[in-house]
Amino acid sequence: MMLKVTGKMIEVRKYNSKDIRIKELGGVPMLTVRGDLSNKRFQTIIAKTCDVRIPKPLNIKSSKNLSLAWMSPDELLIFSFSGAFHEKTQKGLDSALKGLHSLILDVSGARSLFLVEGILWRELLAKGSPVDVRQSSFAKDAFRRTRIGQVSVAFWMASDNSVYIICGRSHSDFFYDWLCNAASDGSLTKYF
Amino acid sequence: MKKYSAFALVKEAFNNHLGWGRAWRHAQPKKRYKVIIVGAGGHGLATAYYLGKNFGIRDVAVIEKGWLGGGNTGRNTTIIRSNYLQEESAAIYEKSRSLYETLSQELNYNIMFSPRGVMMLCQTEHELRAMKRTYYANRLFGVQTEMVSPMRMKEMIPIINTDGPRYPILGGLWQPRGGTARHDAVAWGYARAISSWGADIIENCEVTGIVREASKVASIQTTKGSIDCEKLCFVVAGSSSLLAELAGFRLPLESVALQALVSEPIKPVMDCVVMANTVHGYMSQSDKGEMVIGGGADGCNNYSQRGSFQHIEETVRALIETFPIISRLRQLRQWGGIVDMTGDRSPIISKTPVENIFLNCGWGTGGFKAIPGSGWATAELVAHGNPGKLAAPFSLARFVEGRMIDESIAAAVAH
Amino acid sequence: MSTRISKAGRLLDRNKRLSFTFNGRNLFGFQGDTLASALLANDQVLVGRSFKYHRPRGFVSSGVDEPNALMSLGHGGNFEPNRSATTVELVDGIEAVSQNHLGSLDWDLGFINNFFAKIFPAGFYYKTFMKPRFAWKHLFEPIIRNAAGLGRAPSLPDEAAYDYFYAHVDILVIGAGMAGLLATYELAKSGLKVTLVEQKHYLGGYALSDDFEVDGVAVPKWLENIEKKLIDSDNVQIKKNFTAIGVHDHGYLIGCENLEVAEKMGRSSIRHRLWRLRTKQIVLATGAIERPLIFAGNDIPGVMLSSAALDFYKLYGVSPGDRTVVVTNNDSAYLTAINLYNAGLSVPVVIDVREESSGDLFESLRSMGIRIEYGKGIASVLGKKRVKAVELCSLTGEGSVQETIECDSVIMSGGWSSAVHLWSHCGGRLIWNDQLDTFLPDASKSPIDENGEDFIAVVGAASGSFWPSEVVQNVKQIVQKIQKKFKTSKVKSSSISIQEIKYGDSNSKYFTPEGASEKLKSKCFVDFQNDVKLSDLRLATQEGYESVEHLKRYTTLGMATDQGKLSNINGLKYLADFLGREINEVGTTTFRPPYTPISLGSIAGEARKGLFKPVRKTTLHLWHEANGASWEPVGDWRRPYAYLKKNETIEQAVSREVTNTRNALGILDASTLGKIIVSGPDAANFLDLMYTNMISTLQVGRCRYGLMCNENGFLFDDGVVVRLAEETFLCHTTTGGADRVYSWMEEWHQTEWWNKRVFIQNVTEQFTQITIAGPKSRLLLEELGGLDVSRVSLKPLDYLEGELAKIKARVFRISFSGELSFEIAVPSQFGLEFWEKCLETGSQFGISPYGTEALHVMRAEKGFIMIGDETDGTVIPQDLNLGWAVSKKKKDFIGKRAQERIFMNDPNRKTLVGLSLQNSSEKIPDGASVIIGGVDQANDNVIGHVTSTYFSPTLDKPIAMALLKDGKNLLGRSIEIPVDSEKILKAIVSEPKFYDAEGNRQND
Amino acid sequence: MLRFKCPVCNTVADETELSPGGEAHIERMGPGSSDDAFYKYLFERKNPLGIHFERWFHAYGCGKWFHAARCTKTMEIFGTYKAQEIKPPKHIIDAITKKRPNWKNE
Ligand SMILES: Cc1cc2nc3c(=O)[nH]c(=O)nc-3n(C[C@H](O)[C@H](O)[C@H](O)COP(=O)(O)OP(=O)(O)OC[C@H]3O[C@@H](n4cnc5c(N)ncnc54)[C@H](O)[C@@H]3O)c2cc1C
Ligand SMILES: NC(=O)c1ccc[n+]([C@@H]2O[C@H](COP(=O)([O-])OP(=O)(O)OC[C@H]3O[C@@H](n4cnc5c(N)ncnc54)[C@H](O)[C@@H]3O)[C@@H](O)[C@H]2O)c1
Ligand SMILES: Cc1cc2nc3c(=O)[nH]c(=O)nc-3n(C[C@H](O)[C@H](O)[C@H](O)COP(=O)(O)O)c2cc1C
Ligand SMILES: [Zn+2]
Repeated sequence: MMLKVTGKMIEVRKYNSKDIRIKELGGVPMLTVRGDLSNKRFQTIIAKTCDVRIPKPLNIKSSKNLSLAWMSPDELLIFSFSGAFHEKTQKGLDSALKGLHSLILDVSGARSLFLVEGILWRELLAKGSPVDVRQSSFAKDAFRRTRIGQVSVAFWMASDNSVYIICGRSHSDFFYDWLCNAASDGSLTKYF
Repeated sequence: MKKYSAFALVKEAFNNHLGWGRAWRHAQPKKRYKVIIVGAGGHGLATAYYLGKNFGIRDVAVIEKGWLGGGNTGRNTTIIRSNYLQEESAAIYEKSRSLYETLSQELNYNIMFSPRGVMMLCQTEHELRAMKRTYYANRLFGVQTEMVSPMRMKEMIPIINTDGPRYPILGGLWQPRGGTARHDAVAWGYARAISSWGADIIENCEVTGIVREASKVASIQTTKGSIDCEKLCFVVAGSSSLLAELAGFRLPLESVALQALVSEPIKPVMDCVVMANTVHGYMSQSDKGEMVIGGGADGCNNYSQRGSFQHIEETVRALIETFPIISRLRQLRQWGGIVDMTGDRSPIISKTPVENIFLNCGWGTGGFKAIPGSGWATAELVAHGNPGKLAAPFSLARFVEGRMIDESIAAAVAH
Repeated sequence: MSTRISKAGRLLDRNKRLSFTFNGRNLFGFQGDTLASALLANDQVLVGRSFKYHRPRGFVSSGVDEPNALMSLGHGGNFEPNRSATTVELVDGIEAVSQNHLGSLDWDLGFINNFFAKIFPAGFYYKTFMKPRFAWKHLFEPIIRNAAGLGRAPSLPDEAAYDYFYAHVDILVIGAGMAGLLATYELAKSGLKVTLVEQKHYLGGYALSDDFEVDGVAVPKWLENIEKKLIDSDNVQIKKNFTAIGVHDHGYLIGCENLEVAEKMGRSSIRHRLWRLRTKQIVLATGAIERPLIFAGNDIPGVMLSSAALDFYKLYGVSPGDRTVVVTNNDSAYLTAINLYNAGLSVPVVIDVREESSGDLFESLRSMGIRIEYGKGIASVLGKKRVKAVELCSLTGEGSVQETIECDSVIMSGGWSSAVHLWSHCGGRLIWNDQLDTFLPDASKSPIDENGEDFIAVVGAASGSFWPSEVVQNVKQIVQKIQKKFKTSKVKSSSISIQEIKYGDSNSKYFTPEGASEKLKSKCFVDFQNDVKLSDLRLATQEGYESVEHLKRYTTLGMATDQGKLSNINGLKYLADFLGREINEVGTTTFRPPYTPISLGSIAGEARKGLFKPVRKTTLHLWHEANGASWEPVGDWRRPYAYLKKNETIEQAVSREVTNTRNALGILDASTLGKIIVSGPDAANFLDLMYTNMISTLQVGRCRYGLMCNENGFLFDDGVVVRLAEETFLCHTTTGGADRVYSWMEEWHQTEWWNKRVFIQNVTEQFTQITIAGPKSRLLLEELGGLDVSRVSLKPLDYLEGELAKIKARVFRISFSGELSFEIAVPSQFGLEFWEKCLETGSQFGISPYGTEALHVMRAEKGFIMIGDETDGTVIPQDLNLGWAVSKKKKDFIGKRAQERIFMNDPNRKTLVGLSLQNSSEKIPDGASVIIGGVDQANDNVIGHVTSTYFSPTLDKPIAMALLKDGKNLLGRSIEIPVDSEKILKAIVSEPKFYDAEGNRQND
Repeated sequence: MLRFKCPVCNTVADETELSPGGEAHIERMGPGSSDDAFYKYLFERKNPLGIHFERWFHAYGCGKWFHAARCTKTMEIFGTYKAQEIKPPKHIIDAITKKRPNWKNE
C-alpha cells in the first residue's frame, strides 16, 4: 500500500469488529522538529510558523491545519492535514530556524497512522500498553509515547470515542494484525 | 560412613531405614583451618573435595551463610554441556563434563548425571554459521558434537516445530554426551564425601568481616565467631562483590536475577535438552516429568532473588512457538537466582589483590555444568598458589590486558 | 456411598441437568456443580492414582488445594492434562479421564510400586542405580522416566486464544469471602474505587457453607445482599473466576481470569486472560486452608477434609458417604458432623485428639447424642479403594487398636492455615502464631512498594481472624487505615451484629497416634500427590536434611501441583518437633508465584503464530514476495535471500544473480540499512568520537566508509558516512545495527558529551534505498534522467541530490559488490514506484533483482568484510587489515584506549586472509577450523577459522576468508582444513581479494 | 516489575518501557589513562547490596537517559534525576539518609 503524501487523508485498509473499527490512514504528512523547546526564540518561531503554540509536555495541540505533539524536551512532531501546508511549514521552519541549533526532517514515510473508533477503544490500548488509560489519567490532548505489545507507538485521543495511534512504518503490517486480533469479537471485556 | 548401594537399601528396608547416618556432619567452627572456603555451593564444595583428593589438603572448612546448596546450585536448570567455542572454555567445561560422567560412582552418591544430549537450535543463517564454527572447533578439541538437519531433529524431538513461521529451524548443534544432573545431589554428594574425611561444613554461618595482617588475611569474622586461616577462597557466586568489598577490593561483576520455571509434571515427551538461543528459551524434562524452563536475566542489579515476570513471558512465548503442544501445560512455580556476570560472560578463577585470598566466581548463567572442573582447577590454584593450565586463562588480569574469553559469539545464552 | 441429597445444594440449579463422561462412562450433574461434586454425586470416590506408588486416591478437598483429583480433559487441540476436578465448573459435554495408571484406574499395574515402597523411601535413588555405570542411562533412568509425570502431554497445538489486559486500580481486594466482601463494601462506601476478585465462580467463600446469622439473617442470605449492593455500586468492580497468582515488585500483580466456561458457551473467544494490574493498595482476603491430620491410611479414597465435606454437602448437596467418622483437633469439623447428621447421615463417632472441648458446637453434638472420643486418634484406616472402617486408638502410645468402627468415609481437620502466599511473594515476612496454630503476616515486615511503603493489608482468616465477629472488627480496622492512606472523608463503618457461634480452643496436634510405630509412619501420608510419608520425613531428618529447604528437596514435600497447600505446615511441625525448635526458627520454604498453576498459553498471551514477534517489512516487501523471494530473517526484518525462478535451486538463483550483476545490471533492496542523521554545529566533532576514522575532514557531498568500535576496542558496526551539509551527516549502518547504533549515539551524546550541540535522528524507515549495480548501471540512471551521473560529475564516493525519474532522490556512488554501483534513497512513499521504474527502464539492459546471498558472494569476491561474519565481538579493525580506517591522528575515539592494551597489540593476533581451492566445485565448509602441519593431539596446530565461504560463480572456484594467527606471513602457503575424520582440504592462503583487486570496475 | 518516574518527561514508566544501563557516575577513561584506571572504568563495578545509583533509558518513551537511586534488595526507589548530573544531587542523598540514616555514599 504505497501512499503519496498528498495531505489528503486516505483509508489504506480497515477492519470492523462488533465493537471496534480500525483504520489505517495514509497521506498524513509529518515533520520532526528538533530544538530546545524551552528556548523562547524557538517557541516564538514555532508559534508563528505553525500558528499553534508548543504544547505542554505529554500533550498535543491542534489548529485547523496541523497538530503539534510533544515528543521530548527537544523534539516535536508536526502532523499536517494538507500537503500544501506541509511544504509551507517545512520551508517556513527551515528558514525561520536558521542560525538556531535545530533540525527539521520530513518523516512522512517513516510512520504509519491508525484510527481506532468505538467506545471500547481504551480497552484495546489496555490489552497491550502498560500506560494507565483510564479516563482520569488519559484524556483529551494527552499524547503518550509507549509500547503496545512489542511495538513502539504513540497515541492520543481523536474524539471521545476514538484514538489515533502511530507506529513505525515497517511495523505497520504487524501492528495492524495485532490491532485486529485485539479487537476480535468475543475478546473485549467492557472493562472501562 | 555407610556405603550406599542397592544391597544396603534392601537391608535397611527390614530395619525401617533406621540405620542410615547423616549425609554430612553438623560442624561447629574450629579455631583455625589451613583453608577456608566461603560458600557451600557446588563450586565451593567441589573445591574442597579436590583439595582433599588431589592435594591431600583436608584441614578445610566450608562456610555457608544459609543452607548448603541453597545458592544457584540449588536453583539452576541443570544443563550440562561442553560445546563451547573458545579453546579455554571448551577445556574446562569438557574436563568438567567428563568428571560428571563418573561422579556418582566416585562420590558413592547418585547425582543422576544423565547424558541425554543437548540440542542447540540454529534459527538464522548467522546462527547456523556460528554453530558450525563451534562444531569444527569442538572436533579438534575433542568435544564430541555433530550438526543435525531439521529433518533429523524432528525425528529426535517429535514435539518440536521445525518450520515455525518466524524463525524456522535450519539445523542444530547436538552434543550427545551433554545432558542434565540432579542439581541438589551434586552439592549433597560432595558434602558427604568431604565431611567423611574430616572437612567441616558450617551452615548458617555468614562471613561478615575479613581481618588482614599486612598484605595477607589472618582470619575471618563470621556470625559464629572468628576463624583463622592460612588461605581463603571465595566461592560465593552472586555475593562475590560483597565479600570482595569486605576484603577491600572490587570485582568486574554485576549481580542480576536469572529466572526459571517449571510446568506441572507430564509423561515423558522430550528426552533431551533443547536450547533455542535466537528466541531465548530452553527446556528439558526432568525425571519427575516437569518441563524445566530457563528464562532471561533481569538487566538491572538485583539481590532480591525474585526477578520479574516479563522475562518469563518472553521465554514462554519462545517455547510455545518452538513446542506448540506445551501451551496447555501449566506453570507450577517460578523462581530466581542471583548470578554474577562478568564483562565477557566468562568466569574468574584467580588470585586476588590480597596475597592469600583466591577467587572463583563469574559463572553467571552457566556454571552448574562446570562444578567438577572448576573445583578441580580452583583446588589446584589454592594448593599451589598459582593457577594450572585450566584456570590460567580465567584470571582477573585478562580484563586489564583485554584478553577476553567471549562465548557470546556462539550462543546468546550461556547455560 | 456418596450421593446427592435432595435438601441441600445452594449453588445448584436442579432444573438444568448436564451430562459428562468420566473414563468413558456417561454421568449427570447439575448446573452449578464442579466436576468434583458431580463425580462424587455419582459415587465416583476413586478418582486418581498417586505419583510414586500409584495408590488409589479420592477427593481430599473441594478447592484449589486438591492434590489427588487431577484428570485429563478434552481431546485433540483441546486436550489438557492435570486439571483438578475441584476447580472445573461443570458444563455440558466435559470428557474427563483419570491419569497415571497402567491399565485402568481400578486395576493399575503400577500399584506394584506400592509393594516395593519399603525399599523406595525418600531419596532412595541417590543411594543406588550407580553400578554398572552405563545402566543408569540405559536401564534405570529410562525406568524412572517412564514412571514420571501425571497426565499425558497434549499431542496437538492448542486451539484456544489467550490475551493480556493491563489495568491500573486503586484498591484491589483479593478474595470474596466474608472479609473481602465486607472490606469492599466499606471501602466503596467511603468513595474509594475498588476491584474485587475471586478465584471461584461464586462469591461468599467459606461463610457460604457456615451456619451463623448476621443482622438476624442466615449468613448466605446476608452475603447475597452485600453482593447485590456491590453490583449496584458505581465504584466497585467484581471479577469472578479471577485468581490473583503473583505479587511482584512495585505493586504489580498478575492475575489469571479463567474464561473457559464463557468460551465453551460462545460468550468469549478467549480461554484465559492474564491481567497485569498495577495497584496502590492490595487487600488480601484470601481466607484459610484446612489441613489434614496425619494417620495411617489417611490417603484412602473416602478420607477428606471436613471443610470439603461441608462444601460438598452445603453447596452441591453431595454426601461424603453414608457413615462418616470424624477426626479433628478443632471445632470446625464439629460443624460438618452436625450438618451431616442433620442431613440424616450417620456419624458413628467424632474422634477428637484434644482432651476436651467446650463451646456451642460441642453442646449441639452432645445434644444430638453423637459419640465423641477425646484424647483418641486413628490407628489406621481400613480399605483399599474405599474406606471400610477406622481403627480407634489412644492418642498417646503406639496405636494399639481399641475398636474398629465401620464407616465409608472419614472427615478430618488438622486446623487451618491462613492463605498468606501472596503476602510472601514479594518479601512479606511471616510469624508463627501458636495459639491460632498458623503462620500469619508480620505486619511490621510487610512487602513494600517503590516508595518504601507497605501496600498489602490482610483481613479475615488470612490475617488470623477466624471468627465472624473478629472478621468484622478486623475489617473495620483495616478499612480505617486505608481511608487514612487515601485521605477519604471518614465514613462510619456499618454496625453489624453477629449471632456468633462460640468455638472451643483448638490444639496443634497433627498426627495420631503420637507414638506411631515405624510401620504405621510408613502409611501416614503428609504430601498426598508426591507420596511423602511421615517415615520419609523421619528418614530425611535422620540423615541430616534438616533445613526445611533440604527436607523439601530430599523428600519432594510441597513440590507437587498443590505446592504444599495442604502438606507444608504439617511437615514443618514434624521438623520443629524433631529438632526441638520453634516453628518460627524452622521457618517456611519460599512461597513463589503462581498461587495456583496457570496455563503457559496465558503467559504467552496473544503473542503466538503471526503475532509471536514483529516482522519488519520494507516498502518493497510485497513485490519481493510476488517475485519469488526466498526469505532470510535479518534482525527483525525479512530480506530476500534470492529470487527463485521456476525450477531453479537456490544455488542456481544466486549464481545467476551474481553473474547478471557482474555482466549486466542488478538491483537490490537495501532499505533495511540503517540511516541516521547527525546534525548540529558539533556534528563532525561528535562523529570523530563515534567512528575510528576521521570524519571531520570529509567534504560536503562526499562519502566515507566508517568503522565503529565499542569501548572494548572491538569492531561492531560499519557503514558509509555522507556529509550532506556542513553541519549535517548521514550515517549508514548495517541492518541489524541500525537501532543499536542509533541508541549508542544517543547514549554517548546524552550521558557523556551532552555539551556537544548535535541532534541525532533515526530516519531508516523514511527512505527506500535501492542499489543499482553492474557495468550498465550508469546507463540506467541516465535513462531514468534528471541527474548528471557522468564519470566526471559523480566520482566514486560522491553524493548528489535531486530528482531521478521525477522522484526526489539522493544518489551515493558507493559499491559493496565491486561493480560500478549507485545507491539511491527515495522517500519511502515513492519506493515502489521508483523500483518499478528502474525495472521497467532497466529491462533493455538486462536488469534483474538480486538478494542478500548474491550480495554476500560479490562482497566476498572483493574481500569486503561483513559485520557478524568477519567480526564476532572479539575482532579489532586492525585484525581485518582495516588499520587504515583507524585514525592515528585523533586524540580520542571510542575504542582507542582499549586498542592500546597489551593483548590488542599481540603479534599473535589473528588476521584476515583469503583462501582458495583449485579445481574444486565444493565450498570450503562454513566456520571450519584451519590448521597447519596436520592434526595433532595438543591442538597447537590450529591457527584459526574460516569466516566466510562461497562458491564464486565469477571465478568458478570456491573462495573463503579466514582469520589466521600470523596470517600476514602465511601468504602463498598451503594450509589444511579438516572436514571430517577422513577428509582434509588443502587451500592456498592469499590476500583476501579475489576479483578486480585494483578496483577498476567500481571506479569506472 | 519495576516502575520509575522519568525525570525528563515525568511519566511513570513501566520497566518494559525502559532499558537498564548499569552503574551510574562512572568517569570515562580515555587515551592517556593507566591500564588499571581503564580496567576500572570498563569493568569494575560497585555492585552493592543496598543503594545503587544507576542509569535507565526511557526507550519506549521520551528517548532520554536518566539516573535513579534504587535499593537492590528491596527495590525501593529513592528518586530519579537527570542523566547529566555527575553525582547524585542533594535531594536524592537527603531522601536516602532520611530513610537510612546509617547509609554512607562511598
Ligand atoms: C535460574 C538459573 C538457571 C541456571 N541454569 C544453568 C544451567 O542450566 N546450566 C548451568 O551450567 N548453569 C546454570 N546456572 C548457573 C549455575 O547455577 C551457577 O553458575 C552455579 O550454581 C554457581 O555455583 P556456585 O557454587 O558458584 O554458587 P552458589 O551455588 O550460588 O553458592 C554460593 C554460596 O555462597 C554462599 N554465600 C554467599 N555469601 C556468603 C557469606 N558472606 N558467607 C558465607 N556464605 C556465603 C551462598 O549462600 C551460596 O550458598 C543457572 C543459574 C540460575 C540462577
Ligand atoms: N472456624 C474456623 O476455624 C474457621 C477457619 C477458617 C475460616 N473460617 C471462616 O472463614 C471466614 C473468613 O472469611 P474470609 O473472607 O477471611 O475467608 P474465606 O475463606 O471465606 O474467603 C476467602 C476467599 O478468597 C478466595 N481466594 C483465595 N485466594 C485467592 C486468590 N489468590 N485469588 C482470588 N481469590 C482467592 C477464596 O476462593 C475465597 O472465596 C469466616 O466466615 C470464618 O467464619 C472459620
Ligand atoms: C531442575 C529443577 C526442578 C524443579 N522442579 C520442581 C518441582 O517439581 N516442583 C516444585 O515445586 N519446584 C520445583 N523446582 C523449584 C524449587 O521448588 C525452587 O523454587 C527452586 O529450587 C528455587 O528455590 P526457592 O524457590 O526456594 O528460592 C525445581 C527447581 C529446579 C532447579
Ligand atoms: Zn521519559
